Amino acid sequence: MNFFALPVHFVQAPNELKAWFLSLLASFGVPAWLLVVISAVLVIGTIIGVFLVLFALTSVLERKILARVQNRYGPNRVGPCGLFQPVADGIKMITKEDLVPRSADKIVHFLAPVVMMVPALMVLAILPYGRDMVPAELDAGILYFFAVGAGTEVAVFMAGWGSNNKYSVLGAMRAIAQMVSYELPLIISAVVVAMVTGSLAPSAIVTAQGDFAFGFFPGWYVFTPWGFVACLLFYIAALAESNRCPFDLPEGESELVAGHLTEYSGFKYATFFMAEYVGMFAICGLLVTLFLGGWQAPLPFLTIVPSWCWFFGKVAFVAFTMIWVRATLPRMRIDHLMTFAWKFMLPMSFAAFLAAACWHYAGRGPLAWALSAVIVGVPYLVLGNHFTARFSVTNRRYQFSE
Amino acid sequence: MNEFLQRLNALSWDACSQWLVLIPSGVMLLAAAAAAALRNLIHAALCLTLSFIALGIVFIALGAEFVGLVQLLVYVGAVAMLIVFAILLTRPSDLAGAKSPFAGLGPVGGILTGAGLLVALLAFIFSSPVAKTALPPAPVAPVAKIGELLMGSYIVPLQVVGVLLTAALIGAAVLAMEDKQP
Amino acid sequence: MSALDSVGSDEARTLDISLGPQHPSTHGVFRMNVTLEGETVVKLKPVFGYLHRNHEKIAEKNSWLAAMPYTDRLDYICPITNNWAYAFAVEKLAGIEVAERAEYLRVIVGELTRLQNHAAFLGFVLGDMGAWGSALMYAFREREKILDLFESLTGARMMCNYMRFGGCRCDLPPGWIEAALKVVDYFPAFLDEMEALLTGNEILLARLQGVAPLGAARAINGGMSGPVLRASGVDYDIRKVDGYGIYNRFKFRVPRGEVGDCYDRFMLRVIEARESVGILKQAIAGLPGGPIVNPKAKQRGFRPPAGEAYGRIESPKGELGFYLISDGSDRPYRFRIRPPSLINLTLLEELCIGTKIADVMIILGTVDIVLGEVDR
Amino acid sequence: MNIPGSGIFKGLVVTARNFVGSYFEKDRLTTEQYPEERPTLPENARSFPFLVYDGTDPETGMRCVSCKICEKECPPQCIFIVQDRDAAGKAIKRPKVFNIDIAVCMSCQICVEVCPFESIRMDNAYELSAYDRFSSLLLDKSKLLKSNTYYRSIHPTEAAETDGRIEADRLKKEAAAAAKAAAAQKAAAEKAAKAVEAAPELQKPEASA
Repeated sequence: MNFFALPVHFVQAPNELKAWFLSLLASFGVPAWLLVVISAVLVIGTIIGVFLVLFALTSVLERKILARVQNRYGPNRVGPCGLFQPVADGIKMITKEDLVPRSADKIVHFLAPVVMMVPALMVLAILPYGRDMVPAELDAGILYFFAVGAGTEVAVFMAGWGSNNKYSVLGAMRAIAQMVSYELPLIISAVVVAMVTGSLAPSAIVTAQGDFAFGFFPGWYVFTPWGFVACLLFYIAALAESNRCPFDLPEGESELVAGHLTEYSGFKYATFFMAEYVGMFAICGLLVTLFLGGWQAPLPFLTIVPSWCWFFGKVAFVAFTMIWVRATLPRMRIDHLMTFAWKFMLPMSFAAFLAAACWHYAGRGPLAWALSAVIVGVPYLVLGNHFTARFSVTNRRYQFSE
Repeated sequence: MNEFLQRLNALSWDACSQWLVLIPSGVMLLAAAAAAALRNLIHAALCLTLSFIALGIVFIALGAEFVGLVQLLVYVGAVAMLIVFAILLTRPSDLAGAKSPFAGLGPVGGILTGAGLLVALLAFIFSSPVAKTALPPAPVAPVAKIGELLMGSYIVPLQVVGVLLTAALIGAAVLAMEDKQP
Repeated sequence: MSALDSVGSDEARTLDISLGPQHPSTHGVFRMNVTLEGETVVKLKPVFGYLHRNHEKIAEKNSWLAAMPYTDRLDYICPITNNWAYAFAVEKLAGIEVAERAEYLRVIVGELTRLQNHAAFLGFVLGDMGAWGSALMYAFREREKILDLFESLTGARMMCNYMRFGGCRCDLPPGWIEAALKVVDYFPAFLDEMEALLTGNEILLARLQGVAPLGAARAINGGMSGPVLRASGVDYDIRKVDGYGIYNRFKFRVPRGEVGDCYDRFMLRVIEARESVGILKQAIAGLPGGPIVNPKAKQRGFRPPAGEAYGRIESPKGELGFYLISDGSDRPYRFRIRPPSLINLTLLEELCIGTKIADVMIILGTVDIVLGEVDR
Repeated sequence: MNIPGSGIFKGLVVTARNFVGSYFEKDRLTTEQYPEERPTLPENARSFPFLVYDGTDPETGMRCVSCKICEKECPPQCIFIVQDRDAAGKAIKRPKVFNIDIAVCMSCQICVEVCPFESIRMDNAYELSAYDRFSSLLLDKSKLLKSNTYYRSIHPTEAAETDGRIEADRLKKEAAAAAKAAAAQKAAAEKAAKAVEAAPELQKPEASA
């Protein structure tokens, strides 16, 4: 029995596996400093490995999903169902010539992909991947996420400026303007959750969403009116932060060719690509942590499934919706994008803020529910209609002549 | 088992915390020097950003986690970007007319100003009572505690700063809007 | 520091960008020298001629018939209407009667061409707007069906070379009419799907409505034609005005817009496609038997009497005309094309100034050009 | 007052329907998996011209008589013909060189329409990519000549019509020849009768013919 119980236990909680392994090493007399190094390497290696595999998988699945939406097959040549496509892509990317424009700022051009990759990997440290599975248990984990994530802006600027290309500079300017603008609603909608939970620690936020109303309804924040709105705002801002459609203006290929990535090729381009995807997973992971209950199971009896499965399942779901949105929407225009950020997203995130506060002080009951629904609903309708009134189908009439 | 892990974590922190202070401090100073010395404005700005990052790491390594993270968020995420934007949007022609009254002093003036500032700061630090009393053990300052203090004892300064910043924001918006008016 | 000197340089409050000739969304080898102030276009100079193939001069060196396959390559999205315009001009020049059945066939393939052009247009505009290909693929799925019809009728999907003086080259293969009816019957459903995907979409509306409006007077003065002209509210459709071919036998409506902005130009294509479906149904129902080409018309060694003629039709993109002069020999003395794409492009700078750089692509897209026709 | 965002939502529903539908409705997937799946070409499909020959031997069965009409009519002037000559230098109704540069050819099919001898026809082979422009894309007579059987296999209806026409022509020609022969015979007989009647020395030219 013990023989089977242990593996099952380790699947449920892989972190215990590490502790078991380390204590085993300790019992062999491995010095403590080496244990520390091994512990760190194990965690970091696992996280990087998992996310790189996820990146590889997503790069092919995204193409397959996009293809299916467009009624095509998508990549299906390399390996079973085309699943080894990333290998082929990788070989291609590595063997491709690395072109650096003659007039480029060589150092900045070279460093940009590196600088891009660092924050993308660093933010992964604070996500709670499962029960007791936080690589770095930080008191201000959410703050850490945004603080480190700010580094991507520097990287995008470096890429744009270092390439010495007009398209690149325009793309970089767009990217910075967009990221700075959308960071505000992003942070405020996260702050709403921190406020309600009373903590900036991701694990505390997940724990706070762990109970079930009526014994089956999960207490995730997304199922409250303010949480739903904050989640949507966070989602939209996350799309903008990770430069994904419909906010892919920095790369807007129909006018800027490839924006700040125009002059990148080969492995540097692949690094950018990888950083963007890892960054996307990270922000999806934060969204899951903040609003979708993190690693909590959606129904009480489903807790039998390992907690990290729920986390990655939810991340995959959010990532899928991002791909789905990409397959549907056209790109926004820069002025609409800014107007939307400052005149819709920001007021709406304040409304969510207010609604959350009211929800909390009204006792988190049905009344609080209704109150917060009104507080977020009315601004939504008013602001939204203010925005869409100018652009509507109904005010166009077409005359016909026989 | 988790206790074992925690012990390990604590051990690792003790083992490298002094290096975590010293190395970023060195990086910070070098980057700051480079920012002052480099002729290329963008390189200077990027070096300044690097020194901001190193400073944030120093704060974190010293146990001031919250301050360090805010340093990163505000200085790297916003201030550095604003500097970069300002450089990109400024044309040499805008600079040509505007001459600094201290431009004639050259590097000597800069060094003198810096030295003066350093002397003033040191004098202030050594004259304050903090330098004379023995350091108490570093207080553990969880974020919640900081929040309570900001919202409790320091609520008035916080609000004043908030109002000031809002006024600055409105002022900036008004200045920017004037351009658009015909 | 060379390319970016202008970013911070003295003379430039502005940034000059050369979009094209190789660029993801210039619809071929087209170049626009754009001057930007921030993201706003302050100057735009279209440069074309990169796809110039000397079509008009080649036609003057070849026999009358040999110019026909070259017309396929003008607006390669809709070759059949090009064939038609040329055949129509030659018939006018030589006074050739067109066989009754051929007239119906011409209307059927012509309107099918309009359908597939407008379908492709919807996809292209969405592509210019940065939608990741979904609308384009849906549009092309439908367009492929029509191209399949063309292939089984004429032998080629795009280079059809179908019209002949006084008629058409070949008759319908068995089962073609049923296949065509199936495609035509499904087409409104496709348009509905596209509309569900697009016309309510707030992002799309914001990007199209109010962008680059073109007033009726300016549109007329600028020589616009086709959907671009009608979007500006001018009721001018050559199918109605001239009633060439047998168009006056069919009942259809000509839509026109109010504002003349990108949205009107966009929607007009959708509405026009719906009208074309009606024409197609009537034409297929009324298709008579008989010969497909006027037996008196000569194809090889054709020598029209000396004279000149201007034949024009309503191609999907606008007024496509051929101006021909014959000196009685076996080759045209003068062969001149009035391409709607080129003329509609002449107001491009005017439309683009003051818009954002991203709008330029949409404006170019909603004008709906094909470089083969612009440069010839 | 409409709900903002509903248009985007409607669009998302459309793409979701297509996404799910592509797994269940095969006919939604219009693309072909090319090297394995090949398109079924319609009978009229055309790519580049070829020369038809009857029987088994290309040289003797060649229908082309080197009339050069196609060369003259070809819009991009991609056909090049040299007429064959016999040992005595007299022109033979057969091309010595017949080249088509399919890098220039625009598949317009005008050569087919103008050919009075049903000799040049359109192929439908489309996998013609090559590494070398001249050895592979400049087709000479040996590459152009394809049998009537092949022609029948790619364009059955058209080939049947052509064969019918040729057969009719042949029958007509035979009939004409027969009639002519009969007439000649008759005339000869008459002539002979007359000759017999008249001077016997007129028989000389008949012998030489």
